[in-house]
Amino acid sequence: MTVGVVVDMMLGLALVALSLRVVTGGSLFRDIVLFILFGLLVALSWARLGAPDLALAEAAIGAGLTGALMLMAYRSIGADTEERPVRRRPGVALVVAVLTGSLVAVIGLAALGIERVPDAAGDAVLEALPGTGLGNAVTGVLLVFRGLDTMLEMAVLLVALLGAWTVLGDARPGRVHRVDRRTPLVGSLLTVVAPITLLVAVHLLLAGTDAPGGAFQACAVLTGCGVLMVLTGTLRPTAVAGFATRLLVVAGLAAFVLVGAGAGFVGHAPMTLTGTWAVYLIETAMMLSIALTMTLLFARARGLRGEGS
Amino acid sequence: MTPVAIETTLHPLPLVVVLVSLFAGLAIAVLGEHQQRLRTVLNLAAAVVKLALVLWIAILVVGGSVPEFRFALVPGFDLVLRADSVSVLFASLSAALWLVTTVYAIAYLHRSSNRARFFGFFSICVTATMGIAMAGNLLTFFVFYELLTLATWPLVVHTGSRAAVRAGRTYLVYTLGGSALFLLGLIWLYALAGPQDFIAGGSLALVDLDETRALQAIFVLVAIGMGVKAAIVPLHAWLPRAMVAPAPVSALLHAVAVVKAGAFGLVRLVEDVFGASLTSDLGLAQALAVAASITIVYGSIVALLQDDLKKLLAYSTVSQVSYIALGIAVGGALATVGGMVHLVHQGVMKITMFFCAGTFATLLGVTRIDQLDGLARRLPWSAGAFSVAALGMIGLPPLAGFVSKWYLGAGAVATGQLWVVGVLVASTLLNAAYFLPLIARMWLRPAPERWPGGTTPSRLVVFGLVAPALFTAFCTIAFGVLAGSSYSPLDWATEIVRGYVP
Amino acid sequence: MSTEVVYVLAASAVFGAGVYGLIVANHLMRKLLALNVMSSAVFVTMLTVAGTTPEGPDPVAQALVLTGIVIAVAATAFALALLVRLVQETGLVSLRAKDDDGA
Amino acid sequence: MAPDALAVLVFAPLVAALAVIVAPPRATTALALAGIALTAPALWVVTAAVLGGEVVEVALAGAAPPLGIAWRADGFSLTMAWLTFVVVAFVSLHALASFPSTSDAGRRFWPMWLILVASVYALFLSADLFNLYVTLELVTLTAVAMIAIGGAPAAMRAAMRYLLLGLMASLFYLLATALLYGQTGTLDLYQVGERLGEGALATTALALMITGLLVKSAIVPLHVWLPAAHGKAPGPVSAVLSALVVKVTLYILIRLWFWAGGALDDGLAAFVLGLLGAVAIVYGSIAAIVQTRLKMLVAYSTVAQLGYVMLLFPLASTAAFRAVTFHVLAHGVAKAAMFLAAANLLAALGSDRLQRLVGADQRYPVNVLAFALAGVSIMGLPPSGGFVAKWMLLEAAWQSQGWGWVAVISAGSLLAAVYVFRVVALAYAQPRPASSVRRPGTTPRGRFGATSVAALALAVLAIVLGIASAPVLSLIDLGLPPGMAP
Repeated sequence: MTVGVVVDMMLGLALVALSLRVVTGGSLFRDIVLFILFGLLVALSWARLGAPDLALAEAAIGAGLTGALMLMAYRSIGADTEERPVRRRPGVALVVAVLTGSLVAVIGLAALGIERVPDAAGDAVLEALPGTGLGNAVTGVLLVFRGLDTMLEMAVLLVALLGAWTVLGDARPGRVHRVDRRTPLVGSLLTVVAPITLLVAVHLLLAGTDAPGGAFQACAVLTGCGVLMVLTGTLRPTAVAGFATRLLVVAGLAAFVLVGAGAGFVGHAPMTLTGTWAVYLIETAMMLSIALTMTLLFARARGLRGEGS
Repeated sequence: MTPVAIETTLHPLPLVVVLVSLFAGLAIAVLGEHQQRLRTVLNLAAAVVKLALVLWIAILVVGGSVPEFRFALVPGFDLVLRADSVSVLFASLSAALWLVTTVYAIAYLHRSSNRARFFGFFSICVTATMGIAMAGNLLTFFVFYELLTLATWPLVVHTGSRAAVRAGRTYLVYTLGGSALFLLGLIWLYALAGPQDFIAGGSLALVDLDETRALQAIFVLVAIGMGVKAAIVPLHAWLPRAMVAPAPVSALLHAVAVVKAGAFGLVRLVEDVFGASLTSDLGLAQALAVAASITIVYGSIVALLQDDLKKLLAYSTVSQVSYIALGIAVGGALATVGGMVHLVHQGVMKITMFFCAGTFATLLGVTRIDQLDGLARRLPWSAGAFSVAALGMIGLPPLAGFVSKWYLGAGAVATGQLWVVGVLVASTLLNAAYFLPLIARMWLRPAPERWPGGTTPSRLVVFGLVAPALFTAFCTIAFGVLAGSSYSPLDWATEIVRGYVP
Repeated sequence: MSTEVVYVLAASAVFGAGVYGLIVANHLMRKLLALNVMSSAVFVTMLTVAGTTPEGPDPVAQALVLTGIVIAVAATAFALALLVRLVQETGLVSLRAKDDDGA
Repeated sequence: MAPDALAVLVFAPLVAALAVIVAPPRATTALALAGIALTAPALWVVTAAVLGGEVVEVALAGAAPPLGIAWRADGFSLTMAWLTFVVVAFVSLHALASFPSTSDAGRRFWPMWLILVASVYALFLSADLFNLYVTLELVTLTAVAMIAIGGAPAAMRAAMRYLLLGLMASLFYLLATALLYGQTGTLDLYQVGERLGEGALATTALALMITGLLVKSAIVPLHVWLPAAHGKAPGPVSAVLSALVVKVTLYILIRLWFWAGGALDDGLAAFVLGLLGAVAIVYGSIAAIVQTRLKMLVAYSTVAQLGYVMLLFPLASTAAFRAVTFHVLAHGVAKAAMFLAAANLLAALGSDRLQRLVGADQRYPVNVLAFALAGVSIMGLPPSGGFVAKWMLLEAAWQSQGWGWVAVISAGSLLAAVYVFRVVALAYAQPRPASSVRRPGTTPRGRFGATSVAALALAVLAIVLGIASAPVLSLIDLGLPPGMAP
């Protein structure tokens, strides 16, 4: 048993302990924080499993963004809604849970023991990747081979936003609890952080074509920046989605549709990316769309406007 | 005799004759409540056109051809509309009586609400009846049989009163329950013998099946489905309750459509699916004869106990319709002719009585038997028509009812089933026991000072109420007196039975 | 015992915990936490059982997980928006509240 | 040409959705209708090709499975696609009036509506397990958001319950997808079927997946979310939820079982699924009978009608497949009509309490007629699509000597008659003069507007399906599962 495996086992135990705590614990606020911690540990697991792309995404989106959304919602519904943590006969649920868990364990382990079939999709991807002009196999899958999934995923994001706008009703945009910007540290932090995040985002985007990174991570960084600006009041929620906002939130999906459907018109199979320009177009549009969508979802707003404007 | 598949000719006429009233019904529904004049024109025009088309078909059939229209409803199963001589018998009865009933209904409902809905469903009801008449196999029969249920329900609940809605519920419980069994029997039959069209002498006689139990079960299932509408005891309970419906609906239910459709279905089942000899071999004919006899006697006895006129007529129907089933169950040429011809004879007699009962209620508010005293002085024509029909029901020669009973009795004697004669005699005595007092009250008792109620509508409306009854009463006499001439109902029935019984 | 085995076992337990939480939790937000815990477990399982290529974990599985993570956060964001509105309207943070048949 | 037409099915509504979001509200109607209408010729082209004996297929981005995803249309998926088009077209007609594009609700409704349409088409064309997951999430999220569109607390509570159970179900499905990918190295459903083989692993993975799908299809006892969700949603949304959204998961289930479910080829699992269906038929019908609200009654009727689909698994014959596919079609059209009619009556009467329906026929005859005609199909009475489906299903059950199934099917339609006629009888009943219900004549008669036309047209179609079943069945025959011959 190597040191690595010992680390894995500790990590695994921590994951299990944290997850149990998160779903049954007594204080919702603390458990949301623990959930964020859980997400960060999952990110570590990704790294241990040799998937740094996923580690980045998990840390930024799975843990960071989800956690931030949870905390925002927690704040909105008020701390006075403290709960009875469990209800009904937990015994039955426990049986269901143990059964499901063991089932997953048994078949998971069985699946691990299986010889990889020679022509698994993953191997086919590695074989076909040089033909795409992309250096990163994961990006290749996301944008080329399974571009349809990614396009529909953009649609899911869009629907989440439209749905959130729907349930927002005619109410005023979410009241964002703002950090006082006059606090010296926050102000200077923002002035430094904002440009840097933008640079990092662009770098990640470009790097994504052949190295870890890519649109998702870039947008996570951008979203972080947006969240910060909403929190500090640099961006204020508005009740109406302006033309620019609407255009930007559909940009990612629109770029995909344009390229994907357009390929059909020039004699390729639908969803074919006909050049590197298409990759950059889609990735940029996706990055902007995801970042704006996430920021809007975070602020529970239909639009954003700059401070003072 | 081995039945042989008949030569048919592809012809759209059977479909057209079915669709005429469907389109009329839809048009009436679309026109809405207030287009009264147009609705009346449409109603009458459709009825006349339909009658003309049926006559045309009759001429084709007399000429020896069998027009047929078919298309695949479900893979392997065709919807077949075919006009053979049995179809023509039933179709001409309902087409003729529909015209008469339409005239009556227009007059009867001249002040009612929801007339667009009423006449819409009224027309669809006749569509279904035509479909039943023209059905060339059991599946087609089933389709229109169900359509008939659906189209008559709104007529039963027409007034929307609590009693009407309750009667409607009873009606559905019986008919839908029966048709569920019918459907199972149908599926079973087709699983056993494959899809079959009606053939005189029995389509099942063409396939060699050694499945006595299964065939008996199928017969019982399908016969229950038919028996519900034919009001065979103990499946009859819906019929008296449905009396809350307006008089034209009762007339339609009892004489033209529902009850008759059930009886007609039994004819098809016995003669064209199982065949008389197979039905008899399976022991089913005897069972059916017993059930019909019980119904005949039971219906008459209960009718005797009624003090409401329409209830009495309802139980009388329960009794009289089973003559048809009795005739085909007894078998042999004479009895079968008696049953078939009663299909028509009972129709014209019973519809006369319902027309008159409706007229009594509308004009004088008379609904109970004890209110009939001296009615003939006030409404001589209607009372006369009623009396003719009642005497016909009793079987007084030379009226139509006598012809039916004579053939039934002679058939029973010819096949050696003398107990059936006993049933007929008992029934006739009972018929006399409950009808003669009515006639006596109307003609012999003095009129009361005041009638229970009623309205005094325009002369045209009164004419619309009285004339149809006079016409059908005339038919009652004519079908009896002229029974021996060509193309009389009796002649036609004899012709049909020649195909069934050599 | 290899790294993969450890993570499969851990993920199974976490999935079970998620199912348990989803069933027994009262607070809607805790149900959402449970769902997110479950989805993390699914993603870990997905990558581990997919095996590895010479160039690291199966790239298809990685891509699926990436897609899945974004879908999960989108669904969570929408669910939270719905939750906040529901709490604002009814003042209740659980679904057990009596009738769904009210006007 | 036909492969490109597949792309039109997904892209036309999707582009329309994007355009509706960006363009000003006055353009919404035209854009939405164009997006939906364009799918009709595309469907026509694909259908012509399929009837000509082709299987229309396109490997997206030129990457065939297992490398990428393919869109594929056979008779089965096309039948579902046609159902989608018909229901969506008429429900859109209703929505033009009930969600006018310039209203607040309309601005929220139309983009999601179009995305829902695109995702349902995408789902029916796809046979990639993960892609199906994504489309399922898309369908669920749009459905949930549209349930909540009215903003009533009861609707939002129903939406929340649906969302939570839907997400849980998706995770079961996704977990199974992960395991199947680990085992077979492919996500293509057909290839999974070839490579999976038998064994405990395959069985449990498929069982997980089926559980997830059953939750989303609201098969008893996993139906708890459906009645409120379908009963409280706005009319057009209820219609499409019952007609389409619960069917998409059943579609996946049938594909999975008959095209890739070799591992499940034992009688017990099939019997259990059939049993669930039988329980659903009886329980759902009885629950519908005791409802006091019209839309809840219709929703429970959906619970019951979905049960018939489950009978396919134990019967597993060509006849049963035809019957069930036709049932899905007939029920979809009829139930959409029923929900639209119910929604119209609710809007007109101000409440959908059944007692309020007394005398409704005099004021709203078109909607009562639409409800009744749709009811004829739901009860399985001739001449209607429901009858043809019931006939074929009874025949299939009889052939396999499944007397129990025969009894359930028969009982189901009698129970359906109870709840359908209960409604119609109330509508036909005469209000008592003393009651507070306004007398006919004092209120305007039911408008013969777009909402009523949409309901009636769908109801008439449900009847016509029973007479014109032959062409539909010949299309279904071109999508029979492997091993079944016409």
